[in-house]
Amino acid sequence: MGDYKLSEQEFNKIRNEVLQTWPTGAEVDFDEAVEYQKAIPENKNFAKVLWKAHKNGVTLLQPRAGVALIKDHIELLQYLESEGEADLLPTTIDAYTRLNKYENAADGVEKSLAAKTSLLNGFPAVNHGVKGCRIVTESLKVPVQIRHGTPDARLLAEISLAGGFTSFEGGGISYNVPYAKKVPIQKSIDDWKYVDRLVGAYEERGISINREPFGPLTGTLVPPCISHVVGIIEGILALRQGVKSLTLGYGQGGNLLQDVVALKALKEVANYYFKKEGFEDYELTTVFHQWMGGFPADEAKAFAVISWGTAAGVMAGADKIIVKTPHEARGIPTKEANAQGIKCSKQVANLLQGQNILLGGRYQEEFDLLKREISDLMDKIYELGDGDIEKGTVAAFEAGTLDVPFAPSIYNNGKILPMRDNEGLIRIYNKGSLALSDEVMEYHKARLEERANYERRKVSFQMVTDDIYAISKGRLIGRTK
Amino acid sequence: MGDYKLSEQEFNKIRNEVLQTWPTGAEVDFDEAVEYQKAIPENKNFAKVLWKAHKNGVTLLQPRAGVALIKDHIELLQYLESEGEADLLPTTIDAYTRLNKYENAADGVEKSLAAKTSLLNGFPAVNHGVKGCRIVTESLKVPVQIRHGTPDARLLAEISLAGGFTSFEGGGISYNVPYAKKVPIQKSIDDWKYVDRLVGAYEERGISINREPFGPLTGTLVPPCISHVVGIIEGILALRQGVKSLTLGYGQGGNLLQDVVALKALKEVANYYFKKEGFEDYELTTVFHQWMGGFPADEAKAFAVISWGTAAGVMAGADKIIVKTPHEARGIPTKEANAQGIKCSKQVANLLQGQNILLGGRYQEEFDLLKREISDLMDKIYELGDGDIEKGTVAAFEAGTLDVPFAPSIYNNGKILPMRDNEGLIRIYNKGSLALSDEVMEYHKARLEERANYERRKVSFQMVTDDIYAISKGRLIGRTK
Amino acid sequence: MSKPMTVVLGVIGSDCHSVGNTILNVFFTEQGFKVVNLGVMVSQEEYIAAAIETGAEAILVSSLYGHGEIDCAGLREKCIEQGLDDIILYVGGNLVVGKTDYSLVEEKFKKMGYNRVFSPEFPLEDMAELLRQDIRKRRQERENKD
Amino acid sequence: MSKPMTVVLGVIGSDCHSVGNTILNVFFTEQGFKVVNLGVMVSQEEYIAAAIETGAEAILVSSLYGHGEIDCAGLREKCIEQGLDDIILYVGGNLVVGKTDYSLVEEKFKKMGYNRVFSPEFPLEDMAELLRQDIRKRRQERENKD
Ligand code: B12
Ligand code: B12
Repeated sequence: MGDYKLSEQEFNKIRNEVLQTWPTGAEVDFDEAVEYQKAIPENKNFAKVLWKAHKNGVTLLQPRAGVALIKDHIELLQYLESEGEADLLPTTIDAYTRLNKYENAADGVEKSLAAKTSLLNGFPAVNHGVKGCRIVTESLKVPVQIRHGTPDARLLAEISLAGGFTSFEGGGISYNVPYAKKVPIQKSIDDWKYVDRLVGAYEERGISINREPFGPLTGTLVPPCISHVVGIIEGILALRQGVKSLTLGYGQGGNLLQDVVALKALKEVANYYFKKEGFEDYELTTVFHQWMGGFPADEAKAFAVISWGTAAGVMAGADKIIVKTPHEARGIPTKEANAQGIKCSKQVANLLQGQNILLGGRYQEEFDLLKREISDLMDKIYELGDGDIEKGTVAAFEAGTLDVPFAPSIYNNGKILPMRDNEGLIRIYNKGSLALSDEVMEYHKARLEERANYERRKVSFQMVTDDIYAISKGRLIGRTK
Repeated sequence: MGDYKLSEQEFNKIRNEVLQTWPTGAEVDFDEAVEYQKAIPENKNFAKVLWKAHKNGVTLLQPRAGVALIKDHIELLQYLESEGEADLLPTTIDAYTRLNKYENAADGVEKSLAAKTSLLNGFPAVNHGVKGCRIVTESLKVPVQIRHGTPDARLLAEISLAGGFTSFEGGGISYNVPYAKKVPIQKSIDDWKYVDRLVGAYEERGISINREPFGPLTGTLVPPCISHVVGIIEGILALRQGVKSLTLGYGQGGNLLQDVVALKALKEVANYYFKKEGFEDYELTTVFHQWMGGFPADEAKAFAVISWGTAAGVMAGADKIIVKTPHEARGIPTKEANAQGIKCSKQVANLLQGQNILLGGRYQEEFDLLKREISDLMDKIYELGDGDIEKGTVAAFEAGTLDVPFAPSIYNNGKILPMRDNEGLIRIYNKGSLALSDEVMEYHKARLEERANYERRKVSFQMVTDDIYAISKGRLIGRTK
Repeated sequence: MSKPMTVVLGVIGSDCHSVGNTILNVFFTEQGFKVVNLGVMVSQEEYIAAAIETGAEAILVSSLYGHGEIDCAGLREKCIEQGLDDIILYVGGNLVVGKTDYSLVEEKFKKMGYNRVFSPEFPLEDMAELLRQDIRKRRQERENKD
Repeated sequence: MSKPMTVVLGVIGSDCHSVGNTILNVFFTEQGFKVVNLGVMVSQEEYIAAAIETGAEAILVSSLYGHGEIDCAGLREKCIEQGLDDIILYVGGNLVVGKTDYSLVEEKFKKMGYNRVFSPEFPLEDMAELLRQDIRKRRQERENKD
């Protein structure tokens, strides 16, 4: 393995700049932060709690949650911890902070103070600074993670890790392509190299910080091979900077066979590439996201989607499930609705825990297909990068051999069109320039024709639209009426 | 096959008595009722709608619902039909009517009128008479079934079938043993012979009436072999009287493998015995009951139990699922809560419909075990009855070779104790006098020892208690804390 | 050791729910009470007869199926008629039709003369403790009268 | 055939939700509108510049991510400043933070100068019909003025 690690000198140079981009950056003192992190007990360290669950075969549950003001945010998280029975907690960051618009976030905080309610869609951790973050993490009994969607999360990482958070979501692709419009891939990869190096620096000082690439991408009919390849790449890039605790994610597709196959394959294939890249010393866990696309507005139906997501996640053997709420289709949930989502999920998870459900049928066939798809995509990346995954990734997005459906980024080809087959598995209808072999595409085509015949209509864009709406309208597959 | 059919003469003699037990009996005119039933369109006939769904591989959803007054009852059912999206409707009968205490029911109707709310836990169909029933069935677009728990349902059947209902739940064992205390088995079997003959008489006149033995029995840790044997017996007794449309039921146990195996085996084994008894000309469908034991009081958790029940039912390939509500642990649901239960179930069912999920693992092993258990129990019944199932059944209950757990009937042995194994399958801890072979019992014992070792405690009655509470307290298996 | 505490247990009216009754029977016995269990579908008369026959100090009435309001009314009066003026009456379960605020239910049944009213989730251990206290109090009051 | 109806489409502010935008783009095009789609993360200035450049008759603003209240305020005023006094402004999506009664949301955004306010479930066909009517009405009013 080559030495791709960001040098200390380079890192420090960037750090000086980054910490000056907002006044609270001055609060960060790395050595002091290391001491602070060292004092955090094991049962509040995200990496350790998650790894313990992994070894015990238990699936942990984690909500999303974040509001503008510290006091309200603490009240929210404490409620989710006690009443909601959350195993792990989040701090979801607002959309302005995600785009480094700290002035707008400051404005949002002020307006929220005035309105006596949160006008931001998350917690502006940078604005609240190291001190604000510590007040939050110290008020809680379980580990807390930063969840966001930030292409350039360098300052956020510095502040929040110094602030006592022990896990940090995101990655150079997964927090760019689905979340940004005009950020070049190389730029976000470079900025995330910094974040990973920062985590590596903590690891070198004996502090475990969990890192979690964002698996679901746009959350909308993403074929598993695409999100898996992104996860594997981000995993490699993170390991290169010294990350040790890595959680790869996958967003539920809805078909049980595909979801179970996907999560099992993710572990196997990721380990294969990590070893291939020369890594041995890491802890790999998985996270399963309950359905990330459009939700039904009716709350009873939302509970159904939440339950089925939990069931699929437990059956797939996920170490952690990210939980939705009955308010999903409508807006940021109240704390009560958020707790309901976790409680519902907890009940399902507890009903399934230990049942050891094994699928039969086409399990092996789908497993082999997915591995084949991933190797098609990865081979091309290695090829385009002359053996280097980072260079290959940038080239692959440019050439469209890696392509995320429905993404806003102008650096994403945006040509592939996914669609459900007759059993609801997500297949690829239009591959654009995706590096999938003809054999694979013929299989996809055949499965889609099967559906078209059943529905007595041609495979068409209308089917994609129907599939996008389907779950929110109460079904998995967007059938004609 | 011998001729076990109730003779016309005998039937008419009983009819004369039965119709005089309450004034509304005089409203029944069988020939007129036949004409009335003939005019009911196919899409409102329960037997036909269910058989169509069976052939199309679709799972239909049906709630439970019933209130004291006709107007309120119609409003309730119409709401469940439109807002609730119910595929099939019920009319749940109140507990006084179930015990033929029509005076008490009349009192309940009066008190309900005064209180302007239902003080009865169901619809007193006998008191409302043929006319009242017709007002109800005519107000609805989908088929309606009588659901109750009545050891002697002869008058109720006469009135409700003349009243336009096209399906009738219950049976001589399943509506006695779990529902009554002092009714001899032979007595309720005889009374249900009358009901089945009445349905047979309609069938002979070209009118399909669906009959559904009550599968879940006491709803509490009932091992599938026991409820299956009861269903098979009641099926045979019904077919003997000319019933053609038969729906056998099973109450969810909670372990997916056991539930799927149970429902698949139910069909196979029932067909085997029906053919053995000489029947060919019948339509067999299945119904899966969402968890019938104690529910969690928290509504978000109740939604989880409801969802998981639907998922298991669809995966098991049920033709119909009986749906619970988020109010289950508390009381008769409001119409809104009832609709929520159906909507939640509908969403899950639609997500799974057509996924064609097949289980692997120990599937075949459990399937064979269950068949073996059933044949142990059935062999004994045939033996005790000298080849006759009816005589054998009465003798089997007396000898305790057939025994329903936790049942109130003094004619039930009440010695068996069921318990969950380490994966949550319901096994038998104490067999009492149950006619299970040593081989089968050794297997059960071994699985229970596995759990005891895991929990580091002895197999004991405390485990039974823990298992009874488990789902209402948020888990499948009643583990020590 | 003091005199064992005898209690009559049963599910009232036309109610067939036997699972909770099975558990309560085992539970109270384990807790050291002498339990006279009448099972399900018990009439007011049966409770009273059993209480008189066994000299019970409390009657524990269950009602699950929703007709509790109708079935439980008048038991206190019948007890008084039969000379069981100060017998302790507990009632628990799903006492009314429909999901109802517990405090409303409690009020209703206390008016009917029940000493304590329990929701299905009330911890059994705490309830047994209350029962012991109530029985002890009653014994003292009786002594004081003598 | 009458002059094609040109509309500017986009998701306002820092909002990245691109799926609905993709669908609306396809939908309005199929319905015969000339769609100028600005995609996601569109500033108020960008909408106005595009509307002026293409002579659009309506601006269709989406906001999904919850900051709609902050992002959408002032667009009507800016339009007026730039001479687009009577341009039709539609707004739709998850407009405020949190599940909120739709009528409250509508009131808020109508006060800001939006002609119509849509919840996520509003049927697209009906909305397209309203848009056609509104554009025709505007054309007539302009003719009447001339
Ligand atoms: C998929 C999704 C994502 C994906 C988006 C990927 C992408 N690039 O598109 C990801 C995971 C990246 C994401 C990120 C975030 N999301 Co998001 N997301 C969703 C989700 C689940 C579905 C959205 C969707 O695609 N729906 C399907 C399309 C077809 O429907 P639609 O978007 O509603 O659009 C239709 C209608 O609204 C209508 N419409 C829309 N605009 C207009 C305009 C006019 C004029 C008219 C007439 C109609 C109209 O027509 C459209 C087509 O039918 C929704 C919740 C839901 N709806 O279930 C949340 C949701 C929109 N997200 C939300 C939030 C808060 C965020 C984040 C800030 C993260 C967070 N804090 O949780 C970030 C945003 C960061 C940013 N900078 O924007 C919130 C918004 C909360 C609020 N308003 O109070 C929602 C509602 C979830 C929730 N309940 O918390 N999200
Ligand atoms: C299993 C069950 C059945 C089985 C019963 C089998 C049997 N023979 O036992 C079957 C399927 C036969 C059945 C039938 C009916 N049931 Co049912 N049944 C249930 C269910 C799901 C669980 C009951 C149970 O066993 N719980 C487990 C035990 C351990 O708990 P428990 O019974 O609550 O008892 C505990 C506590 O309540 C407490 N407790 C009880 N009594 C007392 C007394 C005192 C003094 C104290 C301190 C504590 C106490 O301690 C007990 C032990 O922990 C409940 C709903 C629920 N709870 O989830 C409905 C429920 C009780 N049934 C109900 C009804 C209405 C009926 C029917 C009338 C049918 C219908 N219309 O739906 C018939 C009854 C016919 C009749 N004659 O009684 C309703 C009652 C509605 C109401 N009160 O408003 C319920 C609440 C369901 C609902 N929400 O509609 N049922």
